[in-house]
Amino acid sequence: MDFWKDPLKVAADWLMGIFTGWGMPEIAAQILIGFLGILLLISLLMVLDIFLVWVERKVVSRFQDRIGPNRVGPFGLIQPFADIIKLLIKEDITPGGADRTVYNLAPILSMMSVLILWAVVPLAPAILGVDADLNIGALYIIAAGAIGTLSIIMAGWASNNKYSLIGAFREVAVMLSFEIPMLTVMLIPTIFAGSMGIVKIVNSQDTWYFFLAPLAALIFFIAAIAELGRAPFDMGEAESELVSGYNIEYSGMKFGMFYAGELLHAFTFGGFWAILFFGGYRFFGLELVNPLLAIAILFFKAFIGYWLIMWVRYTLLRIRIDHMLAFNWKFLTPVAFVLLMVTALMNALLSGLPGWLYVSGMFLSNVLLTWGALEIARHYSRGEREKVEGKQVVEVGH
Amino acid sequence: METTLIWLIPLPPALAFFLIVLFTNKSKMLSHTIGVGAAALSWLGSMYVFYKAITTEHFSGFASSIPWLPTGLTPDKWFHIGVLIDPLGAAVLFFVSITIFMIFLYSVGYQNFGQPDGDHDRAGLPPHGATVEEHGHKHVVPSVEPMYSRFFAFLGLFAFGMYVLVVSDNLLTMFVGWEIMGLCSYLLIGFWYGKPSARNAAVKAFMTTRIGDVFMLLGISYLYSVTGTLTFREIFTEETLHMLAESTTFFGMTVSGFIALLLFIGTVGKSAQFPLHVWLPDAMEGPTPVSAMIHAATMVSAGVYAVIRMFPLLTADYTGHGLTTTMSIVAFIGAFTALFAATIAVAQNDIKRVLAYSTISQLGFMIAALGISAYIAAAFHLVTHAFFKALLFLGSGSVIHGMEHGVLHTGNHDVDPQDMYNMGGLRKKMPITFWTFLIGGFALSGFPLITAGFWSKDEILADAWAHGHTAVFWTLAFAALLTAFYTMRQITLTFLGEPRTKEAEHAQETPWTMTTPLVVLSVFAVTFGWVGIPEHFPVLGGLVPNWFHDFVGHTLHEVPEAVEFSIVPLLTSLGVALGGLFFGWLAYRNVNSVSEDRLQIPFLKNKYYFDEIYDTVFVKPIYWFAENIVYKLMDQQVINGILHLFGPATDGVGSFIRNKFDLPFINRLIGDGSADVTYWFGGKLRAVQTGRIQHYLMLALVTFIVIGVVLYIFVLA
Amino acid sequence: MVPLSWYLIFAAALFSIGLFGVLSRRNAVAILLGIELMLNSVNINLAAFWRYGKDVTVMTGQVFAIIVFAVAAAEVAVGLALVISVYRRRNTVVADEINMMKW
Amino acid sequence: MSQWIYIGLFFIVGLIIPVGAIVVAWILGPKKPNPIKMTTYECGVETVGESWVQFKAQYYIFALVFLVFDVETVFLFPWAVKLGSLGMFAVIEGIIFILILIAGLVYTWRKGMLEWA
Amino acid sequence: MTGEQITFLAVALFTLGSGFMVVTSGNLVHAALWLVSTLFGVAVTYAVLDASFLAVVQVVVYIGAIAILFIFAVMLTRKDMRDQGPQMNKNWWFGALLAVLTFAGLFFLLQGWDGMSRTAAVYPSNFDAVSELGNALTSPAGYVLPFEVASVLLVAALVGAVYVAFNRK
Repeated sequence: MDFWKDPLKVAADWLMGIFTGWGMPEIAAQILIGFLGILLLISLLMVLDIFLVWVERKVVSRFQDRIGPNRVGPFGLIQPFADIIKLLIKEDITPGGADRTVYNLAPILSMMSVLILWAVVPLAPAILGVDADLNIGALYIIAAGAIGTLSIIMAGWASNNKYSLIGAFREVAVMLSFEIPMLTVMLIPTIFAGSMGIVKIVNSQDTWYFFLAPLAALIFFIAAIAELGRAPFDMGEAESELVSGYNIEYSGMKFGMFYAGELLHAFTFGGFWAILFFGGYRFFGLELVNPLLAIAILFFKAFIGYWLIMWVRYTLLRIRIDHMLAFNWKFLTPVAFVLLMVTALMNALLSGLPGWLYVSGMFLSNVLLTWGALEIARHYSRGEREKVEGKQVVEVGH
Repeated sequence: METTLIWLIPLPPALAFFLIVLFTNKSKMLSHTIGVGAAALSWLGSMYVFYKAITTEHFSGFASSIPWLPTGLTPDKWFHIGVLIDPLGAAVLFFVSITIFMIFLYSVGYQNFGQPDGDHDRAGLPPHGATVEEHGHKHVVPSVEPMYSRFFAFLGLFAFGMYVLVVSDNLLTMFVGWEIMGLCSYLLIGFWYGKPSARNAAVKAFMTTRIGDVFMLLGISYLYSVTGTLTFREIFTEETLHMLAESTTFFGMTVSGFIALLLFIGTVGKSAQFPLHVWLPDAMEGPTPVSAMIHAATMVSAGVYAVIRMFPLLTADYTGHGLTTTMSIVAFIGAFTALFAATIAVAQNDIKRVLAYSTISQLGFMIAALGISAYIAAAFHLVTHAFFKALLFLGSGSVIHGMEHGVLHTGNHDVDPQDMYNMGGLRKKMPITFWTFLIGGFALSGFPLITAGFWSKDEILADAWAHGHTAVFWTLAFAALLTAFYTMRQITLTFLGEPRTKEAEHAQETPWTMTTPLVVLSVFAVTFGWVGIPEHFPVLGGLVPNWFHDFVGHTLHEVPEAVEFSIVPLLTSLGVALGGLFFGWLAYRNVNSVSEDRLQIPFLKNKYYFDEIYDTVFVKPIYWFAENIVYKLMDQQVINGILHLFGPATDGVGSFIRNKFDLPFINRLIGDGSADVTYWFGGKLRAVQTGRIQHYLMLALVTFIVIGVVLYIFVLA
Repeated sequence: MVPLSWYLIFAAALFSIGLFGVLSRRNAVAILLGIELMLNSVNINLAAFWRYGKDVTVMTGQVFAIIVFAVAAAEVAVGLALVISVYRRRNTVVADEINMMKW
Repeated sequence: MSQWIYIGLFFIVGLIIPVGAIVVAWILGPKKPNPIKMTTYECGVETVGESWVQFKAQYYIFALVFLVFDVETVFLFPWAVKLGSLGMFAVIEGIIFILILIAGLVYTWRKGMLEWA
Repeated sequence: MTGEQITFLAVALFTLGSGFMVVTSGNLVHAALWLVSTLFGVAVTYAVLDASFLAVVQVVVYIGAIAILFIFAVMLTRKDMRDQGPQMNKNWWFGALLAVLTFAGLFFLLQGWDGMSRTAAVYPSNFDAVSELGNALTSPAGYVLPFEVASVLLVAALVGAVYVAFNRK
C-alpha cells in the first residue's frame, strides 16, 4: 500500500493494527480512530483559521491601500499567533447583569456550529468525511447554521446590553431571512444530483452546476454573505452605530471564538460554494492522482470563494437593514422560487437531450430569468425613486 | 357517463356559492348570472340523468362509489361514499332540479333586479322602495334588495345541499346535505336579520329542526354500529333487513323499527310534523316566496324523501297484516298532522301562512301513506305536491309583490300586503298569477280527473281503504275536505270579488322572470298527475299506463302490486274535493272583512296555542338556566375550577337534598320545579365555567381518565 | 438492541412532562412550549413505529411525522400570534387573566 | 447509524476545542474584576434605564414569515431528490406547491408586513 | 448493555431532563433554551432511529425557526428582562397529578400491548430513505394530497397569524 497514494488510509490501518493489538474491540478502535482523525482535521482547521486572520488583515489593508501587518515575522506572518497569545492571556470580563451560563455558552456554540460543518465536507475521493452515506448533507449545512443563529441570539440576550441585543436581533433577522433563498437554491443542485448527499452532488458534477444554474450560484453567494453577517450585510455589528453588535460585551478568548468562527465560517462557505456549484475537489481528473492534491484543489476553490467574499466585503458599503430585508423578501426570495420552478421544469423538459443542448438550455433559461428579474426590479425601483424625488430624466450613457 | 355526471350535478351551485361569496359579491349582475347559470347546469345534468333513467329498460339505478375513510372494519376496511340514482332518486331529482332552477329564476325578479337602490334601505331589512324622478313628478318604485348577491350565494349553497341529499347513496352524505340545508334555511329565514321576528324565526327553525336531527344522527350511528355500513344498497339487502328485523332492542321494538323511528323523528323535525311543526309557519319571515318555497317544495320534502328512502327499513318487520309499532306511530303522526294543520289553515289570514299550514298537512298525507306502507302513493304525492305547492307559493309571492306595488303607490305602509283581507279582485289586475294560482289551488284540493293532486291524493286514500286502515282513511278524507275548503277560501278572498283596499286596486302584474316559473310549474301541476293513473280506474284507467307505479316500483326489491280498485275512496275524494271547493266559495264569496269571517276561532287562529305551550314548557326554563349561570358568574369570585368543583358539588348535593325535604312538596308541585332544577344545575355548573383554558383542559382530562378507567373496568376487563 | 417499548415509554414521559407544562404554567407562551413537547413526543412515536414496523420501506410513519412538523409550525405561528395580540390588547400573557370567555 | 456516530464525534470535538481554548484563556488570564469593568459597555456613557430595549415587532414578523417558508422549503427537499425519476407529474405538483408559497408571500407583501417601520 | 442502548438511555435522560427544565424553569428565555436542548435530544433520538431526514429537519425547523420564534415572542411579550411573580398557577399540583396519572395510564396500556418488546428489523443497506420519502410524498399513490394540503395549511397559518397579531388597521 503506497503511502503517498492515500496517506490517511494507511495511517488509519496502522492505528487499527496497533489498537486491536492492544486488545481493543474492533468497533471501539474504529470510533477512536475516527475521533483522532476528526481531532486532527479540526486542529488543522484551527491553524488554518489563525492563518486566515493574517490573510484577512493583509487583504483588507491592500484593499484599503495600506500595508497591513508587516512587523512580526516575514510579512507579519507571526502576527496572528501574537494575537492568539494576547487573547489567551487577556482577562475576560463578564458584565454585571449578564446571564452567566448562556453568556459563556454562546461563543462555544458559535464556534461549534462552524466546526461541525466540516463533517459533511468531502475532502477528496478517498476521504469523504462522514458523508459517504449521509444522504441529507445539504440540509445538514442549514441545520448547523441554525445552531449558529441560536448562539448569536443567546450572546445578544445574555450580555444584557442594549447594543448587543439590537445587534443580535438584526443579525438573526438577516440570517433567518436570507436562509430562505439559500435553502431554495440548495434545492437546485439537489435536483440535478438527485440526492442531498454532498458527495453525490460532487460526483455528479461532470459539468459544474455553475454552468447549469449560474443564477443559483449567485443567489447562494449573496445569501451566504448575509448568513455570515459580513459587509455589506453586517448590520449585526454595524460598528458606527452598534460598536460591534452582539459580541460587544465579549472579550478575550470568547470574543476570539466569535471572530475566528466568523472567519472560518466565511472560508467554509467559500468551500460549500465551490462544492455545490464548482465541482468540489474535482478538477479534470486531477483529483484522482492523489488525495492530498484533491484536498489542495478543494481548498484552492474555497479560497477563491473566500477571497470573493472579502472583495465584496471591503468594496461595498453597508446596506441599511430595511433595504437589506426588502431586498431579500421582495427580490431574492421570489427570484429564487421562480428559478426553482424554472429549473424543475427545464430539467424535466430537457432531460434526454444531448448534454450540450441540456447545459445551454439551462444556462440560457437562467440568463433570461436573471435579465427579466433585473428588468422588473429596475422598473420597480425607478417607480419608487420617482415617487420620492419626482420624475427623473436619465440620459443615456450615465 | 351517467355516474360521472351524477357526481358532478351538485357541484355547480357549490362553486357558485364560493364564487359569489369570495369574488363577485360586489356585482349583482354577475352574481345572479353565476347563480342562475349554475342552477341551469345542474338542471340540465339532472334532466339528462332522468332521461337516461326513464329510457333504460327495467331501470334499477345508476350507482358509483369511492372508498373514502379507512375504518377498522373487516372485510372491507373502507367507508365508501358514492352516488346513487334509482327510480325514486330519479323522480325526486326531476322535480328538485326543476323547482330549484325555477327559484333561482324567480328570485331575480322577486329581489327587484334592475330597480334603483332604495332611499333608506339597509342591509338586513327588506327594501322599502325608491323614489324616482320621471318627467316631472316623482313616484315610488320597488328598490333592489341590498344583499342581492348574498341571497344568491345562500340559494346556491342550499341547492348544493339538496342535490347532495338526493344523489347520495348513503346516510352519511345524505345527512351532510340535510344539515347544509338546515343551515341554509336558517340563513334564509333570517335573511332580513334586521327584523327581530326574522331573527327569532330563524333561531326557532334551527333549534326545532336540530331536535329532530339529533335523533336522526343517533339513528344513523346506531344503524352503523349494527350493520357496519350506511350505504342504502348494502342495508336493504334481504339478510341485513332480516337480521335487523329479527333482533329486538329497547322497549321490545325490533332494531329495524327502532332505527326507523329515530330516523323518522329527524323527518318530523325537517318536514314539520306534529310535535315539531311550529317552526314552519314562522319560516315565512324569510324573503317571501323563495325561502318559503324552499320550506315548501324542496327542503321539507327532503324529510319525506328520507322516510321513503328508509321505507325498506321501516317495513322490514312488517308482515302485511297489523302495522308494526313504528309504522302505526308514523301513520298516526302523519294522519293527525294532516288533519290538525288543515284545521289551523282554515283560520289563517296571511296568504303565506295558509300555504305553510297546508304544506304541513300535505306532508302529513305522505307520512301517513308511508305509515300504511303505501310506498308509491307517498312518492307520487311527494312529486305532485312539490309541483303544485311550489306553484302556489310562487303565486302567493307574486301576489304579495303585486300588492307591494300597490302599497308603494299609495305609500300607506301599515297595510299588510300579505293579509288576504286586504286583497280581493286581483284576478283582473294580475291575470297570469290568477290562472296559475287557480290551477295550483285546484291541484292542491284535488280537483277531479284533471289535476295532479287528485290522482296522488286519491291513490293514498285508495291505499288506505284497500288495506283497511279506516281510521287513517277517514281522517285523511276529512283533512282533504278541509284542504279544498281553505284553498277555495284563499282563492276567493284573494282573487275573486272586488278589491277591498286601494292597494289591491293598484296592484299590478309581476315581471316575466316571476310569471314564467308560474306557467312552467302550472303545466307540471296538471300533467304530472297523468303518469300515475291506476290501471283499474274506470274509463281513464289503462288509457295511459300507470308509468309512475312501474318506474318507481323498481326501487324496491319486488314491485308492490297496485291496489284493488274500489268505489268508496273514489267517491270520497270526488266528494271532498268538489264539496270543499264549493263550500269554500259559498262561505266566502261575499265576505268583506275579518269580522264577517265566522271561522276566526281564537283557538284555531292561535294554532292551538302551541307556541305558547312550548314557550312555557321549554323556553322559559332555559332562560332561567342561562340567567342563573350568567348572574352567578357575575358576582362569582376567582374560582379554582376543579378544586372548587369537588367541594361545592358534594355540598350542593347535600343542600339539594335538604331543600327537597325542607320545602313542602305541594309548594314544589305547583311552583316551577323545572326552574329550580335548572337553577341548581346552574349554581353547580358555574364552578366549571371559569373561562380559563387550563381549567377546561383539566376538566376534559379528568373526564377522559375517568371514562377510560370505567371503560377499562367494565368493558375491556 | 433497543426494544420498541423504550421509545414508547420515553415518548409517553415526554408527553406527560409537556402536559404538565400545559396544565400548570401561568405564562401563555410557556403553555405553548409545553404543547411543543407533546407534539415532539408524538413524533418520536411515529418515527419509532416506522423503524420498528414490519417493513422499513413503508414511509408512512415518517410522512406522518413530517406533516406533524408542518402542523406544529402552523400551531406555533398562530398560537404565538394570538398570545401577542392578547398581549397588545390586555397587556398580559398570564393565562389566568385571559378569562373573559365565560359566557 | 454509523455516519451519525462520526457526526456525534464531530459535535464532541467541536465542543471540546472552543471549551478548551476558553478554559485555557481563563486559566492564563488575570482575574481582577472591579465594578467599573463589570458595567455594561455603552461607549463609556453611563447606562441609562433598564438595559432592556423595546423589542421591535418587525423582527417577530420576519421570524414568523421565515418559519413558514422554512418548513415549506424543507418539504421540498424530498421532492427535489425524487424529481428526476418522477417526471412531469411531480414537477407540476412541486410547482403548485411553490405557487401556494408565493401566494403567501404576496399576501404578506400586500399587507405591508414586509415593510420596515 | 450494548452501546446503542447506552446511547439511547443517555439521550433519553438528557431530553427528559431538559424537558423538565422547560416546564419548570422560572426564566422564560431559559425555558425556551431548554426547549432547544430538548428538541436537540429528540433530533438525536431520530438519528438513533436511522431517520436521518427527520433528525435534520428537526434541527432546521424546530431549533432554527420555532425556538427562535419562541424567544422572540418571549421578548415581545415582556416588560423587562426578568420574570416576576410565580410561574406556576395555583393548582399546579393538580396538573402534576394529572400528568402523572396520564403517564401511568399510558404506561399501563402500553405494557398490555404485545408488540412492546418488538425489536427493529435490520436496516437495509443501500436503502435511501430520503428518496423513498420523496416517492411517498409525491407519487399519486402516496401522500400527494397531504403534501399539498400542508402547504395550504402553512400559508393559511401565515395569513392568519399575520392578520391576528399585526393588522395595521
